[in-house]
Amino acid sequence: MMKISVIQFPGSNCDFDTVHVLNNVMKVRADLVWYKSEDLRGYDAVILPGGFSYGDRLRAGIIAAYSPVMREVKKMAEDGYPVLGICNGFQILVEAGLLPGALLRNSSLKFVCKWVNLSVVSNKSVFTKKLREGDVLKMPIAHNEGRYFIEESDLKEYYRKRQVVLKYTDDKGRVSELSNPNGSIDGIAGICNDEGNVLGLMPHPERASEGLLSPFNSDDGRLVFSSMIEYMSGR
Amino acid sequence: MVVQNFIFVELTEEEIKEARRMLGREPNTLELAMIDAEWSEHCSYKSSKSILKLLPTKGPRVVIGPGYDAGAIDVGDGYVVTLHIESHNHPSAIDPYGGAATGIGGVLRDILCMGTRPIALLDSLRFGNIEESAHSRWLFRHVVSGISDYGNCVGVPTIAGEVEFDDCFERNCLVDVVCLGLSKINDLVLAEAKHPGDSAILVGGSTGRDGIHGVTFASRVLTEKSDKERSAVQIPDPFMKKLIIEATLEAIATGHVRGLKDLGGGGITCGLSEMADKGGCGIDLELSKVHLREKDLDPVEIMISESQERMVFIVEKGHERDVCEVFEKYELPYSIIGRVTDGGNLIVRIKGVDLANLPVKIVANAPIILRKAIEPDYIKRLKTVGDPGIPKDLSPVLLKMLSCPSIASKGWVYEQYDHEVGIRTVVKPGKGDASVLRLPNGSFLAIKVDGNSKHCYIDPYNGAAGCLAEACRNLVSVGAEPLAFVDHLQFGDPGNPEVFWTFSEAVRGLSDFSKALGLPCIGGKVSFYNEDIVQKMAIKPSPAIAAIGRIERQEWITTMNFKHEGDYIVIVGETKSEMGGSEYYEYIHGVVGGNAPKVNSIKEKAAMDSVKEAIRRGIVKSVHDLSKGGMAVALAEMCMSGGMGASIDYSKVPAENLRVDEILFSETYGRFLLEVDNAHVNELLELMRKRVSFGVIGKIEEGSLDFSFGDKRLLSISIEDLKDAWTNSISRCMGEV
Amino acid sequence: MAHLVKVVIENKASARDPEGETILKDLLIKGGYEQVKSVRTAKLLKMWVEADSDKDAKEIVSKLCDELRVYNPVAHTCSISVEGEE
Amino acid sequence: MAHLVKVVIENKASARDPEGETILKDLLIKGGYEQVKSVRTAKLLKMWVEADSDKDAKEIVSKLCDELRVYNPVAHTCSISVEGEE
Ligand SMILES: Nc1ncnc2c1ncn2[C@@H]1O[C@H](COP(=O)(O)OP(=O)(O)O)[C@@H](O)[C@H]1O
Ligand SMILES: [Mg+2]
Repeated sequence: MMKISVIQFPGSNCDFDTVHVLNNVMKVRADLVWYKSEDLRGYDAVILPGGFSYGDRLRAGIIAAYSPVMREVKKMAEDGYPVLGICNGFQILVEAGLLPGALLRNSSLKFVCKWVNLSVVSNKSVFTKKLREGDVLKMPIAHNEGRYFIEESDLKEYYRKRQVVLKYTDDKGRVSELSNPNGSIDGIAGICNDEGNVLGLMPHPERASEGLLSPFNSDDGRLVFSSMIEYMSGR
Repeated sequence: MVVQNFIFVELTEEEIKEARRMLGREPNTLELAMIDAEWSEHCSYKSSKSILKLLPTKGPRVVIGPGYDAGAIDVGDGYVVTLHIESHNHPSAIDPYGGAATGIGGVLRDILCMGTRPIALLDSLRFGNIEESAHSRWLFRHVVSGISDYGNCVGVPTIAGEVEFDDCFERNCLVDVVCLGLSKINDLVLAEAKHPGDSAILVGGSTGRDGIHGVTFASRVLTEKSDKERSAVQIPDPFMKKLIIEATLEAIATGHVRGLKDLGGGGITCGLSEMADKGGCGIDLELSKVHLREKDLDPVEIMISESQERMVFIVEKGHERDVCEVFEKYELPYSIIGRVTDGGNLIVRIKGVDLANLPVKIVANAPIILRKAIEPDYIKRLKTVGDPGIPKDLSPVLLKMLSCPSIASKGWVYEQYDHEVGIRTVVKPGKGDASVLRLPNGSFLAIKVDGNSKHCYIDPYNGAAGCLAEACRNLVSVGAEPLAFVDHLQFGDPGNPEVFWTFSEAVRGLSDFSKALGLPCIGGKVSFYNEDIVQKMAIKPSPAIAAIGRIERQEWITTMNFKHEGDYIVIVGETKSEMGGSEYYEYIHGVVGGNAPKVNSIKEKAAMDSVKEAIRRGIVKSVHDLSKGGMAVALAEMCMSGGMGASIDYSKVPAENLRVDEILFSETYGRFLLEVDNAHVNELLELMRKRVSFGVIGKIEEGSLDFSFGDKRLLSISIEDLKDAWTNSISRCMGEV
Repeated sequence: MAHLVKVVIENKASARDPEGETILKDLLIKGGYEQVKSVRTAKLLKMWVEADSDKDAKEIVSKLCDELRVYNPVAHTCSISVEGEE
Repeated sequence: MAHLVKVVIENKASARDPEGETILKDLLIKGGYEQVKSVRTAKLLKMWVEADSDKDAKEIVSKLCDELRVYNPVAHTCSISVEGEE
C-alpha cells in the first residue's frame, strides 16, 4: 500500500487540508510527519504543504529549509520519489535549493487570495502527467511572497528543458499583466526539476479538489494528485 | 516591594472606599492595582451589566451562554461551534497595524480557551471618509494589513465582514473582529479552577512592560497624549499564536486540562481571579515563577501586564508532565506558576512572602454603577430635517451610489485575507449575503457580521434591532436558519447621560427583536469611551452584530448572482419612505436625519420565513437581501455578480405613494429579491400570498440594468458601467488604480 | 545633485521584535552560530534626494518621514543619516 | 564582548524593488516631495556577536550569511558592516 508523508513545520497551516484531500478525496494513505523527523523510510512520496513556516520570518521558507527533515526530503528527491511543494512548500523547496529561482514579495505589496486560471506549459513532471499542455485549470492562490524570479538568461534553459510547468493566464490561456496576480516573471506559477519528480507551485491544488469548494464547481486540483498517484503505482 | 510612581487611573474615591469596606482593611498598593485592573469598565461591565440583563440568552441549542470567553451552540451530532466578538478600537486608532493584528490575536484566544479550534474570522470595520482624509486611508490600509498578516499566518480564514465609512470615525476607527470555533461537545473546556491541588501553568510569551494599563486605556477617552501614554505598544506575534493554538489543542487531547483562560485585558490578575471565582476556589500564585522579558519588572507590573500570546492552563494534579511535554514539542516557554486551593483567595507570593491576599469574590465582582440616561436633543432635531429634491437624472446617481465606499465592492479588503484555508469555505466573501462553511457532520454553517451606525445614530432602538435583522436576513438569503448571535456595543463615554441613553435604547431594541425572533444572545462585548478630546466627538452608536445559522442540506445553499436570462425577479416586503440614515441621503445629498427604518418584527419574520421556505422547496435560484443603497443597489449587485442585466418595472414594487428615488434607494428593512424561473413562479407567488407583500418586478435580461415605470423608461446602465463604478472604487480611493 | 539619505525604521527598543527572535533561535542558533547573542530586524530605505547640501537633503527626508508617516512614531523609531553625494 | 554587525539585504536591480517604486510614486511624489528621485528598500539585520574583534565578528556573520542563506543569491545582494563594540 502506498504511503505519502505530509510534513508539518512549525507554522504550516495547509497540512490538515492536504491530508484530508489525500485520505478522503483521493483515497490514499497520507500521514503527518513532524519536521524533526529524521526518517522518511517507508514513504513513497512527500508533500510540503502551504502555510507560514516560522511565520515567514526573514523570508518565506528559508528557516524551514534548514529543518532536520529536509535532509531526508533531499534524499527522496535524489532517489526519484515524487516531491511536491505547495505555496509555502514551494518556497521551502526553492530555499533548500531543490528548485531554481526565488519567490519574492508580490509586486502589489499585498497578500492576495483569489481563484486564478493556470495554463499547463509543460506536462513533464510526475504531477502533471494527466494534463495536456495548453489546458487551462482553475485553482486558488493565497500568498504574500509568490513573485517568481529568475534571471532572464537562465530562464531560457528551463524552458528548453520544459521545467516551466504552470503559468497564470486568462481563461483562454493568454498571459497578460491583468492575469498575473503577483508580478512573477512570465507569469510563472510552478516549476519542476530536470528529472520531473520535484514540483513547486504557488496555487493550492488541495483547495481545488472538491467541486463543493469551487466557485466553478471544478476539481482540477485532483489531477495533480492523481498524476502523482498513478506515477507512484507504476514505480 | 518597589512600586514606582504607580498611578491609579480608573478607581474612583467611592470605589476605593467600597474596596476597603468589602475587605475590612486597607488594601496595599499591589492589591489596589489588582482591583483597579479588574474593576475597570473593560473587565467588569460595571456600567452595562444591569442593562445587558434584558437580552434573551436561552434556547434549545445554547450550550454555553454569555459569561464565558465565548458562547457555544450545539450544531448536531456531538459538535458545537463557539462564537465571540471583540474590538481593538483604541489600540488601532494609534497603531492601526499592531492594534488590529493583536485584536485578532485576542479573539482567537477567546475561542481557543473554550477548547475549540478557531475555524473562521470576520471583521467589522468603521473608518472616516477615505475619499477625503489621508488619516482615514492610513488607518484603513494598516488595519486591513494587520488583520491580513495575523489571520493568514495563524491559518484561520477571514471569511466575511463589513466596512462602513462615516466622518464620526475619523479619529476613532472601530475594529471589531469575530471568531468562530469548532469542537466536539465533550472537548469543551471552561475557564474554571475547581479542583484544589491542580496546577496553574502559564504558557507562551514572556511577561513584559508592554500593554501595562491596557484595560484602563480602553476605559477612557482618547486624548492628545494618547500616543505617548502607552508605555509600549504591543507587537503582534502570529507565529507564536499558531504554535499556541496547536499546542493547546494537543494538550487538551491529553485529557488533563481542567481549565483554560487566555490572558487578555487585566493580565494575570483578571485571568486567575476570574477562574478561581467561577470554580469556587482560590489560587496560590508564586510570582517568581512567571517568565519575564525584563528582569526589573515589579510585582504590580507583572500582575497587570497584558503582554500578548499568553494562556493559563489548569492542569490535573500529577499530570503536569503529560501536558508540559506538548509545550516542549512546540518549544513554547511555560512555567508552573501556582496551585488551586480550597480557600477563596488569590494569594500572590514571591519566594514565600505574601504580597497580596484578596478574596476572588471581591476582585472578580466590581460594584455595579447605575448610570443616568437622558434622551439627547439631537434625536428630535434630526427627525424634522427636510427632504432633498429629486435629481433630474438618476443614472449618474445610481453609479455614484455604487461607487460610495460603504457600498462598493470590498474585494480590496477580502482579497487580502486568506478566506480558503481550512477548506471549509463553501460560499466565499462577495458570493452571497453571508459566508457558508461546511461542518464535519455534513451540515453547513452560515455567518455574517453587520452594523449600521447611520441608522443607529438617528434611532438607536430601531437601528440596533435593524443590525440584527440585517444579519439574520443575510443568513436567510444563503439558505440558513438563524441560530444565535453575539453583539458588540460601541458607544462614547457612559458617564454622559445622553450617550448612556443611546446605549440603553440600543440594548432594548436588540432585546425586543431577538425575543420576537426567538434568537438567543450567546455573548458579546461592550466598548465605551469611543470619543476623543481632539475632535470633541463621540462616535455614532455602533453596535456590531454577528449571527450564525444552520443549513442542513447542501441543496439549500443559495447565492446572489443572477443565474438565467428570462427568469423572473420578485421583491418581498413593502418599501417605505424611510430615508433617514440612508446612503442616498447622506452620500448623494449630504442630508443627515429624517425617518430611519423601523423594524417590524412580525413582518420581518414573515419575510424571512417565506424566503426560507421557498429556498427549502427548491423554487428560487438566487436570493439577495436589501440593505445599504436599497433596491437599486441590490439589483445591480445581482446583475454584476451574474454578469447579466435586468429590466425592472418599479411600478410593481409594493409601496405607498413613494417618490421614485425612495423606491430605488430606501433602506426599509424586511425585504429580499428573489430569482425564480417560469416553472416555479406560480408556486412561489402562492407561497407568498397572504404572508407577505411582494411584487414581480421584472426579468433577467442581457446586457444592462433598466428601470421603467410601466412603459416609461427611467434609466438604463450597462453591466460594464455598473462594474466599473462598483468594483474598483476602493482601490481608486486608495490611489492604486 | 542627488544626495543619498538612509532611513532606518525599527520597532521601538522597548518593544519586542518577534522576527529577530525567530531568526536568532530557529536559524542562527540551530544552525550552530551560538556566538550571536541577539538579532533585531529593521527596514532600510535609501532615498536619493535632489538638494543643495547633505544637510538640506537630510532635512527634507526628516520632514517627509514625519509628514507622510513613513513610520508610525507610536510603534517605531526612525533614524536618518546622510551618506555623501553620489 | 558583543560586536554589532549590520547586514543589509536588498533585491538585485534585475529583481526590481516594487516597494521602493511604490513609496516613491504613491507616497512621496503624490505627497509633494518631487526632490526625491529614487527610493530603494532593504532589510536590515542587526546582530550582536560575541567575538574577539570587529573583524572576527564580521567574518562570523559573513560566513553565516552564506552558509544559512540569510540572503538568496539568485535575487538579493547582501552587504555586511561592523559598527564598533558595545
Ligand atoms: N471587512 C471585510 N472582511 C471580509 N469580507 C468582507 C468585508 N467587508 C465586506 N466583506 C464581504 O463582502 C460582501 C458584501 O458585504 P456587505 O456589503 O456587508 O453585504 P451585506 O450588505 O449583504 O451585509 C460579503 O460577502 C462580505 O462578507
Ligand atoms: Mg445582504
